[in-house]
Amino acid sequence: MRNVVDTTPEGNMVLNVGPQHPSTHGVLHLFITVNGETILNLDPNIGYIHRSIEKMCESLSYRQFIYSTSRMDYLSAHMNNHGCALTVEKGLQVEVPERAEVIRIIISELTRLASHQLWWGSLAMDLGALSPFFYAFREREMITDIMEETCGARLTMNYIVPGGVMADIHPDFQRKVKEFIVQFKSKIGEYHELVTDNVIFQNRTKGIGILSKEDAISYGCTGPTARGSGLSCDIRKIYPYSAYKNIQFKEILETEGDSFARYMVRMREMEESVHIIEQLIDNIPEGEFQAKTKAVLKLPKGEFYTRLETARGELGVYIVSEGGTTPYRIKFRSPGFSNLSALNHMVKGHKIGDLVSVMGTLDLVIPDIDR
Amino acid sequence: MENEPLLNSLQTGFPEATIAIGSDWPEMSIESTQLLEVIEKLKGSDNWDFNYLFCETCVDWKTHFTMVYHLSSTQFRHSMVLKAKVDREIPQIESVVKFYKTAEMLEREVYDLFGIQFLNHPDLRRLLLTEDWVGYPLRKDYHDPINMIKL
Amino acid sequence: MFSIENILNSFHEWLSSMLNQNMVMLLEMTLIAFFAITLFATLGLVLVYLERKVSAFIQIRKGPNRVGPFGIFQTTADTLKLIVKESFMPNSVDKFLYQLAPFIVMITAMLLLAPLPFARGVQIWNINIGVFYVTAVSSLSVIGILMAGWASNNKYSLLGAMRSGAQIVSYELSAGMAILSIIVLTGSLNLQDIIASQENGWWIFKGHIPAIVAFVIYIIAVTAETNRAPFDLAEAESELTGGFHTEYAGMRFALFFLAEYINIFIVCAIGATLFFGGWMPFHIGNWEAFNHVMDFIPSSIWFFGKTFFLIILIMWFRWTFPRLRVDQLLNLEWKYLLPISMLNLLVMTLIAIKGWHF
Amino acid sequence: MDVKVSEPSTPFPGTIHETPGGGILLSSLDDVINWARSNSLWPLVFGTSCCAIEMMSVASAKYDFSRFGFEVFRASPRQADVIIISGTIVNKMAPVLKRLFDQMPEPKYVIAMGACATSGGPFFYNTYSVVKGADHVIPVDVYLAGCPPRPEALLHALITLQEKIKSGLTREQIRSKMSEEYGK
Repeated sequence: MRNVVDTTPEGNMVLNVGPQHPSTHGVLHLFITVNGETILNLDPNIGYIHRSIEKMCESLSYRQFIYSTSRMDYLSAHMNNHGCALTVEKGLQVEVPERAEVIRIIISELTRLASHQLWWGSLAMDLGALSPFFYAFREREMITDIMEETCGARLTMNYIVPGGVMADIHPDFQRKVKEFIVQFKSKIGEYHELVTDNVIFQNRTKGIGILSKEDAISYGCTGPTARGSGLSCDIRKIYPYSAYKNIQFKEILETEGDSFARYMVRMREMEESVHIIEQLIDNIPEGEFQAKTKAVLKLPKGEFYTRLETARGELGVYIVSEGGTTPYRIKFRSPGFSNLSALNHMVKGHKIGDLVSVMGTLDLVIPDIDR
Repeated sequence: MENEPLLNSLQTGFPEATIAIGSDWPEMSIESTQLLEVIEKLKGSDNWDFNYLFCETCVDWKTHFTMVYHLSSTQFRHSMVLKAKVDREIPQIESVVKFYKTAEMLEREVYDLFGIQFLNHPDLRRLLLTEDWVGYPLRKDYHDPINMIKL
Repeated sequence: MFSIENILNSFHEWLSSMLNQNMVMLLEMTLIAFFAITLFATLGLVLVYLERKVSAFIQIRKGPNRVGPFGIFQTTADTLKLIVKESFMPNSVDKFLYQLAPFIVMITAMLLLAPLPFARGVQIWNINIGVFYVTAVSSLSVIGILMAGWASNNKYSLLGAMRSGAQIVSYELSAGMAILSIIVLTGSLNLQDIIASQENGWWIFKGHIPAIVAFVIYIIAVTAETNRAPFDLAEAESELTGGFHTEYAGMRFALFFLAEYINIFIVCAIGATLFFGGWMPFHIGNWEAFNHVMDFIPSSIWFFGKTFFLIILIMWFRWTFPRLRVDQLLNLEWKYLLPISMLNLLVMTLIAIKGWHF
Repeated sequence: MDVKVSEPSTPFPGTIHETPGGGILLSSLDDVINWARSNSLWPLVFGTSCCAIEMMSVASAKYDFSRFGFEVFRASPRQADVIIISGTIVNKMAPVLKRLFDQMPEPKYVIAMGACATSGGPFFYNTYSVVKGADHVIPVDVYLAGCPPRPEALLHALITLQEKIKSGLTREQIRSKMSEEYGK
């Protein structure tokens, strides 16, 4: 551990936020220099959950390594697996059956919904409103039940294999998803009533943590964080992958770049995800759910990179292959890492209370940052 | 720009560099000393406008390192891969922080895990590991008999 | 008629018949002290249990229900555990102040129980400046909090204490103004007189709109004064981990915890007394029959019913609203609440002078 | 697995006299205290990774561990009783975890939630930074399998911890009792 200083030479107090702190959503450690309540500088210290996944993956086969990535960004575990599978498929040049593509996307969007609901609940909790968390979990539990039936797990689904999905969907899948959509649509108004329209909430988020479009580009921000600043960066839209090519949906953009804009992006994205699921749920094509692949996968020599949109932003999976059964080098470009690098810029000059709201709207998942 | 025209325009822009289409995008290999001028040209040019660094990482090839920069343009939506060879004995390369602020953290990570020194980096410290960590774990010759249990 | 007042009076006469005056007084004081401590503990237990059940109700949960029937022994278990928990003192704290702080907070809360009229004729100390006493003593608790924050030698504690100081000192003003506007109507600081003046109707109904405004301001201000959400900046769990009591463990922490709830009880009791007539039953003008039916409900039930109504209102706030930021909190007080309450006091004075109230 | 219980090298000096017919007052007081402790386990807000989400699920309305009185999450270790290690512990985190554990006042309990906290789990092999089980850092009372465990499993772990506290037995006593019951 590095030497902890109490005060800077100028006499400002250095406050250690974390690694165990309720609003860091994990084990993020921030050194913040404060003058009274005003934040002068913020220095993130990460690595408290650095599990060396990249090194570990170098000794795992192409079938195995996919599942260790579920533990990276566990709230969008499915999308992580999807990214890895896409990269491996790109190398193997496997055609994924259409049915598998559609199932993958439905589960992806359900994961996104579950992730955003958890984010909504915990953001409200960070800002001091404790009840929305429980309302969010009410709907989220419906999703985890669906996941459990079809994928076999609630959180880290491990449902994707190179070439398709591991098993066919559960017979109840479509009915339950439709039930969820009905329930969710009846409750989204409640979400807005409870939190969005609250005057205190708006005061806490409007005009706070402003990130301009230029800065968003320079800091490499992605996902709802960047879209709140008006940067069009939804990979689903601009570089469509999987079955997203054939789906009608809007890319949500807000231009203010403050916490409230990021909040609204995520809220509207939830509705958009429901819209995507509605289009697909009755149109799951018949056929195989998995393409035939060899038992031992060998990627040809080369470098493969896949970009895809997780709940937090752009995930990049970069595989360098030497032609063996294990990757030579693997790199995960995690969305949270770049978003975190903009945090210092965003909170400078704000109060300690604002740090919580900005961090909440960045939706940081620390294992995703540390890998 | 699509990959083909981008490749052609890059070839005319950088005649001395080796450029080829990779699995997704054009890949350009340069020497580490050229990095700053190449990036300046790539970012500043109106044709290319590579203003978005979405991934920066390093690969250990046992004989040398390769710094890999994935660049893209938010305006034209085209992407490219820039590779710079770094010597293994004296692992030094210029930092690109002045072009892309995101590189600050990314380069700290690379420094942490590969031990590459970034010249003119504002604050080059260990990021993920503790300050007293010995060695650079993502190098291929990293050996840690205590923590690493080999399967 | 059977009432607590009669029981207490006959108990007093029985004691007087056996012992001399001084002994009676000594004995009664001991009993009262015992009563105050018991009330302090019981109220703490009941209110914490109530809070957990109210939060469970709001959050579509069940709440504690395993420890005893309906989980009523949950808070007993918690308190017992906190008593036997290691009493912990970090090395670098200011030992004297660190140990003193929870007691100051607790003693302040206990002192405030003195002038509360629990039922008709039941009052520990019928002091003629009751309201003044309450406002004066309640402002002492901030010293305890500041002391705790400073002595803990922890940055979070210090920030929490400083926030708390700024907050309590400013919100006392508008709470005081709101109380004053009722004092203007009654012309007395004695809580019994204030209750007596509400025999034919509570001030919140009799005092026109200014009384309602004063009540709203009072509730907001006391929520802030007792460090409750949405004004719980001193603790602000998601910002300052534990605020001023970050470094406190075991029973010392429990004292802070209980004192917070006792303070809520007290401010709600004062609010009920000032605006809802304390133990006075609900009377409507000259509806004799209705008023008599209301009189049959014991006065203590009226008092606790009104108080708990206000407590649940404050709990409802806590589980609904997000927290304010520290500068917004002070803006709310100095830019909105204080001017409004001053104006309100002016209007109330006019009403009182002109005798426009009922 | 072969469990080795370390025997004290030197016997306790002197002799222990049984209280004739006594121990009732103290042991029943002990029972009351153990009852209070077991029913009032306040967890520390501590989540490192995936399991923390399932820990949050346990708090949610569907599983609702407030029924048992566990819902008082304390952010400050000084006020917490039980630390639920929900997630991987890495080398950088280990001193912090130790420190948090040290900051908690006695009696304190530890639940290792999930495979990572129990043994390193999926990150056991070929990782350079993962602590292979949180019990290398702090003593663990209840181990909980799963990656991540279901919320019901966490509830069960908490109830198991309650039973352990209520029994008032030490780790060695429980082990010898279990070996008597199930055979060596």
